[in-house]
Amino acid sequence: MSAAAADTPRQIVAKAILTENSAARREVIGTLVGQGDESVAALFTAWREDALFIHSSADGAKTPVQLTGEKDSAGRQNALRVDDGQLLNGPDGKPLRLSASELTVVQHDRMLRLSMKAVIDLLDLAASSPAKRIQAVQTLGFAQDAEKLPALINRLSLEQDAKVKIALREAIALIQLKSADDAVKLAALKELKDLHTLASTDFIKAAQKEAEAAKKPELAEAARIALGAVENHRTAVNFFGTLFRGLSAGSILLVVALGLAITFGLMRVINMAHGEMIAIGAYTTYIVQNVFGSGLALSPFGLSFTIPGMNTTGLAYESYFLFALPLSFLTAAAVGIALERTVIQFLYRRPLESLLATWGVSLVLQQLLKLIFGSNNVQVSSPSYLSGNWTVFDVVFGWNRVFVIGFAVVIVFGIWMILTKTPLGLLMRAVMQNRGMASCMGVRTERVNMMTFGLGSGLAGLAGAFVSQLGNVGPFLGQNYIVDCFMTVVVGGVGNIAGTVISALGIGMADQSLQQILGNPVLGKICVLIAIILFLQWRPAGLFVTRSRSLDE
Amino acid sequence: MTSPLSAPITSSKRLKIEIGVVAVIAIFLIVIFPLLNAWGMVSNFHVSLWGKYLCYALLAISVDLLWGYTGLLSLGQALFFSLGGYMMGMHLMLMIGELGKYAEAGKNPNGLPDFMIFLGYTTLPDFWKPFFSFGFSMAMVVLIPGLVAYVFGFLAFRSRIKGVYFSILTQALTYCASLMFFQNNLLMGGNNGFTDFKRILGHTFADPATYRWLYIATAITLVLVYVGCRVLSRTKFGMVQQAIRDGENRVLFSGYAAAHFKLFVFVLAALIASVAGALFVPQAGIINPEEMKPEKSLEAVVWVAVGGRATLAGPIIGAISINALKSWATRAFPDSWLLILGGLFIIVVLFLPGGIVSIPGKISAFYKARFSKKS
Amino acid sequence: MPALLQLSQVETYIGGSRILRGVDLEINAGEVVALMGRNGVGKTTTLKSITGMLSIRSGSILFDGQRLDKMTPDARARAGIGSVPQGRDIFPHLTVEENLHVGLVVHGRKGKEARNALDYVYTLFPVLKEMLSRKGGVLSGGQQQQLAIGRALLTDPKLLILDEPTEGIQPSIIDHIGDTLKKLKKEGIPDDEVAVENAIKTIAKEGRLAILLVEQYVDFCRDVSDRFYAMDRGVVVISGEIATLTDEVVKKHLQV
Amino acid sequence: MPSPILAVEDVSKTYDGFKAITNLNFYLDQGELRTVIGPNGAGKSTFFDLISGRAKPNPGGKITFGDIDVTQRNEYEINRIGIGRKFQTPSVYSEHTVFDNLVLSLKGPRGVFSSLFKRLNSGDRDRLDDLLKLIRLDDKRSWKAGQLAHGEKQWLEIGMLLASEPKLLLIDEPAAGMTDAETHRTGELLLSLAGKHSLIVVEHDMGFVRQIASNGKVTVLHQGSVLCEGKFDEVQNNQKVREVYLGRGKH
Amino acid sequence: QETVKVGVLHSLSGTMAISETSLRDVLLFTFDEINAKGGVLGKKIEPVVVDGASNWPLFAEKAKQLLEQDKVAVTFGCWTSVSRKSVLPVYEKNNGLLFYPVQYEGEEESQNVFYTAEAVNQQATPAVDYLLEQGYKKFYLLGSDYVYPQTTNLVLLEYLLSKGVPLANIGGGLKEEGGKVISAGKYTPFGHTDYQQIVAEIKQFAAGGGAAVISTLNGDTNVPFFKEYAAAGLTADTCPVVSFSISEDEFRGLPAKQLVGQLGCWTYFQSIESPANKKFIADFQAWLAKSTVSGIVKEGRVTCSPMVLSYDGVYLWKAAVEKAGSFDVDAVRKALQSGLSFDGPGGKVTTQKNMHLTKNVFIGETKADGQFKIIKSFDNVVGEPWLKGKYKK
Ligand SMILES: Nc1ncnc2c1ncn2[C@@H]1O[C@H](COP(=O)(O)OP(=O)(O)OP(=O)(O)O)[C@@H](O)[C@H]1O
Ligand SMILES: Nc1ncnc2c1ncn2[C@@H]1O[C@H](COP(=O)(O)OP(=O)(O)OP(=O)(O)O)[C@@H](O)[C@H]1O
Ligand SMILES: NC(N)=O
Ligand SMILES: [Mg+2]
Ligand SMILES: [Mg+2]
Repeated sequence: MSAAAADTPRQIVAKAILTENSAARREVIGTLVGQGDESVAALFTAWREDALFIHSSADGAKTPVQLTGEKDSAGRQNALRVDDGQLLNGPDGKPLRLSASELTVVQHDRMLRLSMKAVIDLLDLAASSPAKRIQAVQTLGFAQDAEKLPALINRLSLEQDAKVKIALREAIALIQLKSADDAVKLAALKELKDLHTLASTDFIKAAQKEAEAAKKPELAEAARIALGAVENHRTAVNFFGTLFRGLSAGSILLVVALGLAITFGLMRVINMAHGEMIAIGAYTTYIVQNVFGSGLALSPFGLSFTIPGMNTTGLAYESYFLFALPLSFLTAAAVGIALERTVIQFLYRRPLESLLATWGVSLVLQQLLKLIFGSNNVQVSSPSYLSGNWTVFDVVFGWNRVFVIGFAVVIVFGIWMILTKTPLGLLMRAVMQNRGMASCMGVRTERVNMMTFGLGSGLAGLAGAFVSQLGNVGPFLGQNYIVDCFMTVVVGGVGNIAGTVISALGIGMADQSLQQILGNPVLGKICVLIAIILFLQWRPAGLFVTRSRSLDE
Repeated sequence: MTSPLSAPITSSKRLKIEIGVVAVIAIFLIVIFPLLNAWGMVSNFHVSLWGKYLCYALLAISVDLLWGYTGLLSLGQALFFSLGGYMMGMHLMLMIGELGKYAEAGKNPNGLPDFMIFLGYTTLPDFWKPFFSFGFSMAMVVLIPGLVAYVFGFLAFRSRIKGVYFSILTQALTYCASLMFFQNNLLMGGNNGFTDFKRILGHTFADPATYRWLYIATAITLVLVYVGCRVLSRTKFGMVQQAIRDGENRVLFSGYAAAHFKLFVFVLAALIASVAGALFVPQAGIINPEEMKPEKSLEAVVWVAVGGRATLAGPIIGAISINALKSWATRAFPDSWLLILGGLFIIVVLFLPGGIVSIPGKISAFYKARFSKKS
Repeated sequence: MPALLQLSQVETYIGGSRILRGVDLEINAGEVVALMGRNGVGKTTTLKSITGMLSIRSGSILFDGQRLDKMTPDARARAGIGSVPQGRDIFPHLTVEENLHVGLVVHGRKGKEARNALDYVYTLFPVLKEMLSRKGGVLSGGQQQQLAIGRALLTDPKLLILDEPTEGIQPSIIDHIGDTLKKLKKEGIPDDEVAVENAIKTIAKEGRLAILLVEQYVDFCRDVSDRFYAMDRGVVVISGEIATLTDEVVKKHLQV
Repeated sequence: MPSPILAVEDVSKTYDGFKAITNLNFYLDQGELRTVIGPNGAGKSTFFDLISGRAKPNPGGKITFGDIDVTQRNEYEINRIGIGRKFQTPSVYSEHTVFDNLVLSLKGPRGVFSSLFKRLNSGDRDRLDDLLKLIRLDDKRSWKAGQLAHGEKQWLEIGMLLASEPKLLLIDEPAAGMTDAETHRTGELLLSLAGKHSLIVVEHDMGFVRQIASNGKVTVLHQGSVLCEGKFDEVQNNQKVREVYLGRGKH
Repeated sequence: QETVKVGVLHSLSGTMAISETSLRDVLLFTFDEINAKGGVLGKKIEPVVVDGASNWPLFAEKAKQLLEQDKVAVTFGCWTSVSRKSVLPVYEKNNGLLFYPVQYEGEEESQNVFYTAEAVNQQATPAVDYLLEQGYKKFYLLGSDYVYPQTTNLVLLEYLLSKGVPLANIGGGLKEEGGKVISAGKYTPFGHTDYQQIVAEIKQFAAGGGAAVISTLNGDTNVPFFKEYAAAGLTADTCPVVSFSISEDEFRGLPAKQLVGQLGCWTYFQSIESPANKKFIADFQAWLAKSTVSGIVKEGRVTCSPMVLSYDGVYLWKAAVEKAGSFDVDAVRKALQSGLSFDGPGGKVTTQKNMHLTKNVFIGETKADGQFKIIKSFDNVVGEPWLKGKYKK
């Protein structure tokens, strides 16, 4: 079936709306492919958003309409006819004002939306954004519809952008794979070999099968070669991808473990509440996000109260994360300092008991978080500047990951500076090595202890702000990290920041490569643990042993 | 703490008192309590509950043997507990036979454990077969965890891994094992583990008497282990053990191979934990990889600390009291009991470093101080 | 003029046992006082009571007009008490240089003053200068002892407390230390260099440095001290000008 | 000439590029009491570390005790073949009583299983009582060693060393923290051991060194190797020794 | 007035508290609602709430306590299958009755458990039918490493193959042993936080279009997964994910904006436009607002399938008790097996002889406000516990 030549795109859409059968409806929509204008795109968008309706007049005539403009008190809006874009008039000739509740929504399903997309895709072939053009081209290519070929070839001659050109060549070749002409097929396979895109894999495989079935060795061979090229490319992508993922996994490990490297590594407090400090940082981020938005209501301990919001939107809203970073640090540091004053300070001489007390603290904090925020996870959305990615040669560099890597570098450098280049750092290290002697030299050990524990806790809080961008935020969030954190610090060598850095990166890399090789995250994790056990065989006191001559260290 | 200037208390008198107290408690636990149950004065529920507590007490002793007496803070004792449990569990699974779910549904002609049917097995894998024998299974309760402990301990102590490194390593070991046991293809029941046991040594679990006998076996084991450890701590071995705790490096220069001593204790503790686990599983009715999680080991450490480290009564008291508290509070304060428990840990550590067992000493010291001031 | 440091009837308990049973002791500004006694009589305990590592049960400690016994150890140190403990207590993972800097940082000594003070310590213990970047924990016993003394001097104390400072130190350096102590006491200026001269001035603060010395080595005590106290079983049993530390006194109170 | 009981040949030890011991050669005869002196940091304690197994020499060096190559043995094996050591900083089992410290050190089998069944016999008890008297800690036998004063710990450690009856005693600064009279007593004790046992003693107290080296040899270490070796007087008058070690004083 | 004790056995602490606390809340609400109307057989319901603490032996202990000490007439509880397995012998031994409300893997049919839960054919297979109908050709199976996902995926594997999907088009990996497929799909442990690798794999899997992900990831792990998914540029348009463990309640912790258009399949959605559902939601919210139960969160609460199935369970039990005229478990079971119906918030549910429930199944698409837009429904699907091998060709 083909639409009457006289029909405008709008009319075709109206016709489609009035078609009941969903397959038939898709076919009507299909006739729009390659034609149409901006209005069609707008209509389709409205359709997807349930803003198209069918108006039935008293005489039973059905008219597709779009509701637009301000709602009045009764919820009524202007109704635009879909077929001509004019206001719908009532029997009295005056424009009708309708409310959504009186009308029937035009239904749509997934396949219909795909058909609409195909229409829009062709519109998008000339879109101004290259990304949009690529998406359009790919959709057409994957559909392997010979009818679209001219449009694509035409576009290729006009196209300036290199990436879009590649996508166009790929799409053309994919469509040509379906050609009846073996020579064309052969050329297409050659082209695909040159392009070696990941997306072409399945299509080449299908072509290979077909060729084998049809006993066409030349084609099959060409397909095999093309596939080989794709697989080579895939190996390279996986290799670099794994490198990057290892780096980012290592950076996250580093960020979450750094605080522990201070409280446990430097201070020797076996701080089981480290995970909860991370959680506190994450919840702080959550609160800040809500304050930037519409506020937050909480009902801990049966009391209800509300934190008012600022109702910002757009970039102002998304800047919440920049404020959340320092605030997470400060909140967790404050909690850490309170903890140090009330519990930890009595345990410096009993490190193993610090494990028990801090475990108690961690239970209590988990319960408190649960009481305040509920046991469900809460929703922290990533600002747009953290949620995109760069894709270079099919390797995806997520911005959040890149940000974490950069951030890890910054805080490691910062900590290193504080500890080694400032008087405070010197005092911290002195106090942690020998509290009694440090106080005999006049160091205000209580204050230094407090600040050191505060720093470690603050860093954990900062890590919390980060993991809120990557994972869930809930009262038991800390439990997911605590084992890994201790492992990282211990493998690096307790009390050695440089060791922590290397061990975090090493574990991250090992984890990602093993996952890649074994194809199983659980086995990967087991292997990493076994590797750590073996590693400690070789270096029983971690990567960097800080040797001392005393008999009982 | 005894003052160095005061005359040492005659240890033989003390010993006699101790033997008396232990004997009384042992008789109560082994004889009187089960009798009360048989007479209906103690509910079946409490028998199986106390059976579990006593298993936990055994686990706590094993932790204390390592941590309290030898200075090895193992965060992996739950692994051996679970391994023992799994060995017992394998036997119990094979004893289900025609009573299982698939068998009921007529889908299990060969009496395989249900999870195997589910994975498509029709015959029992070879390594499962010997577990039909109770004796073999009990031998495995000793052998498998013992072997794991020996190999791990050998590697760790040989390379002189100690302190927190040892702790973290044991934690990694048990975590690793739990991940492994989670895997279905290990053929150990995956995440569900073993459950739905029907009978042991011909006795059905539907009969309260079965639980009573399990309880008695546990109580006897506990008393034996207590006495054994008490004797051990008084030998020269016990002295070396504690010397290792206080100055491992120095011990070497007295000619003792610290690694051998540690290995011995580590294996011994693993065996105690394993036996505890084997006794635990029929009474609790389930064993799954969750029991190997590092948190479980940590919990056992907490029992020891709360009860009193480096004593033998401490871990027993700690394990029983915390678990009893937990049983009670999860019913009485289902929402806030962790708050209570967490708070308790903090308070004990801060104000009662010697644990519960140090309370009588504290009280008597307090009265002594008042008394001496007056005089 | 009241004494710089005054202990009256100090009693200290360790773990329930009474170690000091009423110690009386006085040190004046610019004076070197030796505290002597057999092993285990409570010398170290006395020093720890002064520095605050042990708290006293009764009695009082006055320093420069302040009640010392109510202060935390670090406040005492900042009030002007520098100490070299028995066992040295070097910060093992700090480098030698960092070990020395701790004292400077705490007492806010910077720039030229700090450099002069450091130079002085280096002249006193040349070996430290060679070892600046090595970790304190790997030094030999004697080297650590030298580091501990140097470190204490850098906290700019009014009273320096030394617990067996010569233990484990080679003879030539013991002599050197002895000479230095005497010089410090006498506000004497070493005849070597100008830099050292300035440094001495800053350290000795016009003779306000007093020294309390626990020492087994009688000759050394005789050599450097002005007065002595001898302890037995937690009390001072005899004291006086150093000249009165005769061989009989030594035999009676210091030998078994 | 009797073959030496201890032969240290061409031994070096480097820590992170720092040469603590350099091409050291050292021989000790059976029953000899040798005094080793040298400036702080000369490598005396490191020398002991190498013999007792706490540290391993750089490859190439040889340390033989009797006919056993100790560089191939670890600490406890070396102790079991008869080399006992007292450390420079007193190291005792602080949570054990004085008595138990000695029991732990008493000569006898050291294995795990033998320790399970070991009982003290009357001979052992007599020996322990004698030792307690000798180190004058008889009345503190049930004190925890950690509660002892510094000097008392020194004595206890000497007692522990004696209890284990080693063939070779390595004694690092025994007189440190002792009164002059006790130092003298220590000297006599060491002299009485010579002959039956072999001893190497490190000390800085020249009075003490004079006392114990009256009949024996003194070795001076400097920067990790032997500076000179000889009778006490020879060494004392050696110009180089005075320069690096003794100073201008009356020593 | 006389009371009847009813057990509530859920994890209020530990990892599972995230999901199970809401079930405790809705149960208490239901009891209040019933009590306000006079209770059951004239007796008020007296809830006995215990915390299973995500600890399986403790679950068994608490079950024993409920049955032997408190002598409850019925228990509503459990979420994870392993908790159900651990209490099952206790219920069988004491002839107790447990109502189990959460989608599960089947392969079980105890006379002492009533499964209001979705069976695999009331959730997973309808969802696959929908995807096939929509023209998807490739399926990536991803789940948490435990029995429900493992089983579901094994059933789905058979199902997909039976529908003509070639093995090559099923992603995530297969594990075979001795010629038997013992595992299909990719599994991550509980608490897994790093999905980079898996998402990269999916991205390649989906590069040629026509692919969908079938996810049985549990609770927590969905968050890092979906955040990674979005960061890699994958969307519902390029490769939709249908999740079986994300209900509205879990959705509260997910970055909704990044999930728009992803699919879910349950026997209830909060967005169902029926008067019964509207009333249920309003009543529940009102109850929350005035509730004084400790630890109840009042803000931002939603309703979801496990909650509604808990609610339905209580009413079905009430109906059965009333039909039997007694609280006796055998009598109540008999009544339950006789085909009782209840018009719940998700539509009519009817009990089956095999202790399962016939109910409606809905497929929904997530929206930015955290709700599902229902795009397809299947009416009166019969719950079938024994599915493994059923679709095998
Ligand atoms: N923790 C403790 N518990 C009980 N008594 C102790 C403790 N520490 C030290 N003592 C005792 O206190 C007494 C005094 O010890 P102190 O260290 O002051 O002696 P000292 O005079 O410095 O001896 P030395 O010359 O050997 O260093 C000793 O008898 C010692 O045993
Ligand atoms: N483990 C180590 N790491 C680094 N350097 C070390 C180590 N052990 C010893 N040294 C260095 O070797 C040198 C020799 O030290 P040693 O302790 O042997 O000297 P010593 O002769 O015993 O001195 P003292 O008389 O002061 O005790 C010192 O400079 C020391 O810093
Ligand atoms: N049944 C489940 N979801 O474990
Ligand atoms: Mg002293
Ligand atoms: Mg030395």
